[in-house]
Amino acid sequence: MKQLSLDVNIAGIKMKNPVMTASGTFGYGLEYSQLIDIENFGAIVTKTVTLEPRIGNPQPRIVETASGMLNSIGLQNPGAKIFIKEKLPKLKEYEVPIIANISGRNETDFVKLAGLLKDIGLSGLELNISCPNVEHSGLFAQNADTTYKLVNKVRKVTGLPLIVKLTPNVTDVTLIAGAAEDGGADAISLINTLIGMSIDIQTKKPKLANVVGGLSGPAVKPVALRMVYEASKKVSIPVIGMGGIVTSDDAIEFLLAGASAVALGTVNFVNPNTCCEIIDGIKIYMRDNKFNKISDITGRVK
Amino acid sequence: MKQLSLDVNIAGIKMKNPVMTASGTFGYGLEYSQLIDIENFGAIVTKTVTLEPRIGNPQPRIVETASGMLNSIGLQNPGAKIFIKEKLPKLKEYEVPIIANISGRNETDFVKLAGLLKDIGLSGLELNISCPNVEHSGLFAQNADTTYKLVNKVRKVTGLPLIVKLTPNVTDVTLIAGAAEDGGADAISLINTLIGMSIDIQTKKPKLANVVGGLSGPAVKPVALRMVYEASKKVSIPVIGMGGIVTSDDAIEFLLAGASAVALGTVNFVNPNTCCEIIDGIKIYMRDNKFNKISDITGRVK
Amino acid sequence: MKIFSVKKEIIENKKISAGCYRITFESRKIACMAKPGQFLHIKCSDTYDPLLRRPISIHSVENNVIEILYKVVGRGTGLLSEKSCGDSIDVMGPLGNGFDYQSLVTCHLSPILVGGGIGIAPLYFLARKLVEKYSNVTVLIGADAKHNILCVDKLKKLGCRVKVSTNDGSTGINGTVVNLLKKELSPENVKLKIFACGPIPMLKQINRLVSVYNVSSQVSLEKRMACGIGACMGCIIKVKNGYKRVCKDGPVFDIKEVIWEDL
Amino acid sequence: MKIFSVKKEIIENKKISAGCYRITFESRKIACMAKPGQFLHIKCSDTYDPLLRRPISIHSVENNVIEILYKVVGRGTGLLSEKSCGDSIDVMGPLGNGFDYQSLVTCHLSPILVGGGIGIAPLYFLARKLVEKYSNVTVLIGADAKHNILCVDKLKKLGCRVKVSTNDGSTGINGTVVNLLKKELSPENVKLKIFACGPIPMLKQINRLVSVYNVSSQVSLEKRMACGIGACMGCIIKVKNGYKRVCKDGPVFDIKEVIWEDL
Ligand SMILES: Cc1cc2nc3c(=O)[nH]c(=O)nc-3n(C[C@H](O)[C@H](O)[C@H](O)COP(=O)(O)OP(=O)(O)OC[C@H]3O[C@@H](n4cnc5c(N)ncnc54)[C@H](O)[C@@H]3O)c2cc1C
Ligand SMILES: Cc1cc2nc3c(=O)[nH]c(=O)nc-3n(C[C@H](O)[C@H](O)[C@H](O)COP(=O)(O)OP(=O)(O)OC[C@H]3O[C@@H](n4cnc5c(N)ncnc54)[C@H](O)[C@@H]3O)c2cc1C
Ligand SMILES: Cc1cc2nc3c(=O)[nH]c(=O)nc-3n(C[C@H](O)[C@H](O)[C@H](O)COP(=O)(O)O)c2cc1C
Ligand SMILES: Cc1cc2nc3c(=O)[nH]c(=O)nc-3n(C[C@H](O)[C@H](O)[C@H](O)COP(=O)(O)O)c2cc1C
Ligand code: FES
Ligand code: FES
Repeated sequence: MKQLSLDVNIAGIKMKNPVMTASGTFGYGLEYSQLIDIENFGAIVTKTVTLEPRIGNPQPRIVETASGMLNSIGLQNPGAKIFIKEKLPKLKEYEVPIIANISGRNETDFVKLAGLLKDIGLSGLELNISCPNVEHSGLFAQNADTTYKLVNKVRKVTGLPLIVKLTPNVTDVTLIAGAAEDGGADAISLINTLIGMSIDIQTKKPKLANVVGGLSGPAVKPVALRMVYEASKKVSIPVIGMGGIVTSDDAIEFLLAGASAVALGTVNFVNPNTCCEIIDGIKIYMRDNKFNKISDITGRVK
Repeated sequence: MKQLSLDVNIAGIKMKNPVMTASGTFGYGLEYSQLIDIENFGAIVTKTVTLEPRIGNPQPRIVETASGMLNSIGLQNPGAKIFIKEKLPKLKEYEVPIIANISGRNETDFVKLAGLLKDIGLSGLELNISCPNVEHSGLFAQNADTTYKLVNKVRKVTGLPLIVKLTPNVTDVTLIAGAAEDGGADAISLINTLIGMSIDIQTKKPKLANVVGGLSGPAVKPVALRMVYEASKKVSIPVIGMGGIVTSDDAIEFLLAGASAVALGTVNFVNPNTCCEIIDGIKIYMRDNKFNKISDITGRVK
Repeated sequence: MKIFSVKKEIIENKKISAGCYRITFESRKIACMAKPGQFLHIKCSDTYDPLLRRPISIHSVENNVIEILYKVVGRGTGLLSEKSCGDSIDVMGPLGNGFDYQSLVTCHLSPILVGGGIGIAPLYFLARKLVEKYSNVTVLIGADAKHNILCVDKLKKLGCRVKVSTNDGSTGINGTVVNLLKKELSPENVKLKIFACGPIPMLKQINRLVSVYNVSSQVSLEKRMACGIGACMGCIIKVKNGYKRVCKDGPVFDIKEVIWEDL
Repeated sequence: MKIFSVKKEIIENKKISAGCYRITFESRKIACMAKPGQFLHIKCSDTYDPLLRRPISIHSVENNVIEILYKVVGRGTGLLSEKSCGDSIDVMGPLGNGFDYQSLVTCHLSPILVGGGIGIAPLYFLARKLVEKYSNVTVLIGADAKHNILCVDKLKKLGCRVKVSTNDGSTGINGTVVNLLKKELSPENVKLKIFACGPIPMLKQINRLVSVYNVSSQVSLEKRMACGIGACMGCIIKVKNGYKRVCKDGPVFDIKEVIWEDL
């Protein structure tokens, strides 16, 4: 039998398997290192880092929903300086590519951040232009023009592989995917969370202090899969698929739909061992279906 | 104690309670009449009727998803003539307002249909400009201009209360809601289904013959609630809320968010008695919270 | 009301072979209305996942006691198999049209029931009804192996003539239930009526077979369902003059009506 | 690894009062690492609904046998209560920081444990550890009524001094556990250390009380959790110098550190 290879190369980021972490659900990797071998992941995407520290949104920040959850963490993070000085060095002790997810209020923030994060051992950058939990109305990723311009500016200041993370809260995700590609993205990732809401009927207040939040988990998988399918037909750069993945079957669906790699988000909270289970499942699937490498699966949906 | 009143008047449609059926999930009311008293509903919205009969999409048409389902029925219906001749007369034997949900490929279809459906005892029309399961790419309700124009044209040919049903597959639902209001809608209803997909990893084919389909059920509730909240703040016409309602708590959440009435869709398949349970639940809630009428609840979220 | 939605206590949920279970519960209302070939629509979980009901045939009705026979193939049936005596079961029914066995007498036809695998489930109820009026009820049962051949003893007890086939020859003839049916059919003996339930490939073979002999046949079909009551148009199949709903216009169809290539 | 995610067979799931249950299971790994005040993160359903784990304190560890004590308040705990002996339970832990009771000796402090309602759950484990070294362990237990006063007998068996209060006076003093605490505190007697767990209003009252006497106190707090491990930032509370995570930096906090107005 031929040797199975789970390696993937996403925009120059070499991963030993196509299973990554989804930003914001794995902290800076360190918390989970007490429970699992974080080197099992193909790559680790950090919680969003911003230029300055952010205290995030008030409580409550989390609501459970049917087969999903709403969060409005609001990008709480210690800021770029502490990330570079305290978090990254510890994370770099592990043999796993590290991708920093970054966000900002405007183009300048992103450009500065991308500048700061050069030459410090990162394997790539993911631009979070799609977080629903910050003040400004309208996300970058809800408009093709702003997406194009932003990606283009960041592209100019970094040689790192650039992943652009898209929001599902749009009429046509292919337009934004195309704009990101044109702007110089090396890959796109999707979906970020769907904007949702929940109300406590007794207090008559929204259950999240921030009123709205981001919906994630198995509930959103059909939407995520459809968008990965649409976007990957549109662009020729690799697509990282995420949104509701729990089982290896889910992960394989995303690969078939057109993803070159997948990311695990909410499922980390439910079953932190999922990465290994998915890798095992993908291996069995490849054997059974005579696929030798991940790219044999990517986009194979008929 | 004051008398509780569950009556609502949605754009001139007088209903004895705010619980309606969601189009496509209750047929033409007749099937369910063998199982429940369909007069319990505040109003019955029919499966979408088109000008000509439609055979709909090939099988499979249904996939179960986490706390939800995908459907791609494709507006199978016997067409306006048979609806008027065979379905409506039987439905009219029940004492309940009947709202015909109509759809078409273009403005002319809608206008013709609205013309045909005058003076036959309907209480209102719902324009389905948001069904994801038909050929043309881009729905009317994904564009404010086309929405405005279409509603405006239909408005001119019918005196019936006009409800415009919106899709959640948009960047900003308030724009479309506003356009519908400007076009002359008497009410808006939302959400129709979210576009989703599912893949059979063994056959590598989409599980729905039509590739994509509409996601409904509890999974979508947070998104639906958020959109009802947003849209009802934008427009001054009544909003009919739907998407994932199962319990009376869910229904009350929609009212608090800004809905003047709610519609039950997928839950009809799961528990056909839900209407009564929700009405009972709303009554208890009104008593406990000293609300005398439904409009006391509408939009009360803080 | 002809259809009911009820929550009942499970009297027994018994494993009767590897992966097959039988649930017994009491419902006077459903029992009164139930006809062979009809089914129940069952909620397998109290939570939203899995969300939809699962269609399961009525296996037996005796007085007010109803039985279903089901095979664990996925999450819904898996959850069902975990229920215990005393737990409640949420069922809607009876649904669908049922077998048409009234015409047998007038047409002087002998019934042959053909069940593949779990397809025997609705046929037992039919056999019970038939033996009340006919002495010549034949039941052909096929499965992959001996331990998956169900209901033989109780069918014999009813007085049916029972023939068995297995793919591995572990009991009965070595072959499929279609092989058994072939033996029953002959140009001389067309005064038969076939009632069949089982996997699509089996039904397709039966279709080819009976079209040769022109034997009157009814088949029970399956499709994924949402409403189960005829409202959602989720479960349609193609028939000679258009589309029909398996849940409401079926699940029992005349074999000639079905567009077999489309299944 | 210091934290484990394991599936274990339930040895017993016993109803110990109206709405309260105790689950017993064995896990050598968790038992070895567990400290009083730490908690487990428990998956209550095998399906996606409800999706998230539920945090439940470690109630007792003896050899490798772990106990949790929980009150049914919603869907998760409801599903947990339906599990039977032999069913599996999916737990992650031990999580959180736990009570700091090492400093008692060096500072010559006497421990007072204050539990309101189900808040007694983590305190029993603490009491067990304390009685190994101290003879003067006081436990104050409050509840609405007699039948909700838990663990009294087993705490007495450990040798603790146990005082009880109920809101309806059906046992112990008529009042709250804060009334009991008041009686223990006096300007002369500040050589105490309080460990408290219970509803927020109770903890707030304790905060006011101890700030008068300046008694060292630790409280165990609750917040809705997603990850339970410190990664998601879902469970933060405001503390004097910023935000802290209840799951990782807590659930036990020094009473002075917490911004009580924000809870
Ligand atoms: C009218 C009718 C009567 C039936 N009677 C019986 C019976 O008496 N005993 C019995 O064991 N089974 C019967 N079935 C089949 C039974 O409905 C399915 O096995 C069951 O729904 C599978 O549910 P699941 O959650 O366990 O499987 P899933 O996890 O949902 O899927 C597992 C497999 O079952 C198939 N399946 C799932 N749902 C349906 C559905 N609604 N209809 C058809 N296939 C489905 C899927 O395609 C898949 O291959 C009947 C089906 C119909 C339509
Ligand atoms: C560190 C910690 C230790 C705990 N230890 C125990 C214990 O030993 N015994 C015990 O009975 N309970 C304990 N709890 C509380 C327990 O976690 C909640 O009662 C449980 O999560 C409720 O879940 P549910 O699905 O039954 O309720 P839901 O249906 O989710 O909600 C019912 C109510 O419980 C509250 N609630 C739900 N989830 C949480 C959560 N994660 N944290 C806090 N409150 C919540 C909700 O606000 C709501 O008011 C602890 C909580 C924490 C944070
Ligand atoms: C608690 C939480 C926090 C998140 N924080 C971030 C974040 O900081 N940056 C980001 O790009 N995405 C963030 N996300 C989105 C996830 O990375 C992912 O896109 C989304 O959750 C969908 O995947 P899932 O369904 O597998 O969780 C967050 C998601 C959750 C649930
Ligand atoms: C099987 C099915 C068929 C539907 N058909 C229609 C339709 O014909 N016209 C329409 O406007 N909406 C249709 N809908 C959408 C529903 O009316 C409703 O907007 C949607 O399902 C969300 O509500 P729910 O989550 O309560 O089901 C259909 C939904 C389902 C599940
Ligand atoms: S399942 Fe709805 S029409 Fe048959
Ligand atoms: S629950 Fe995730 S940080 Fe505490």
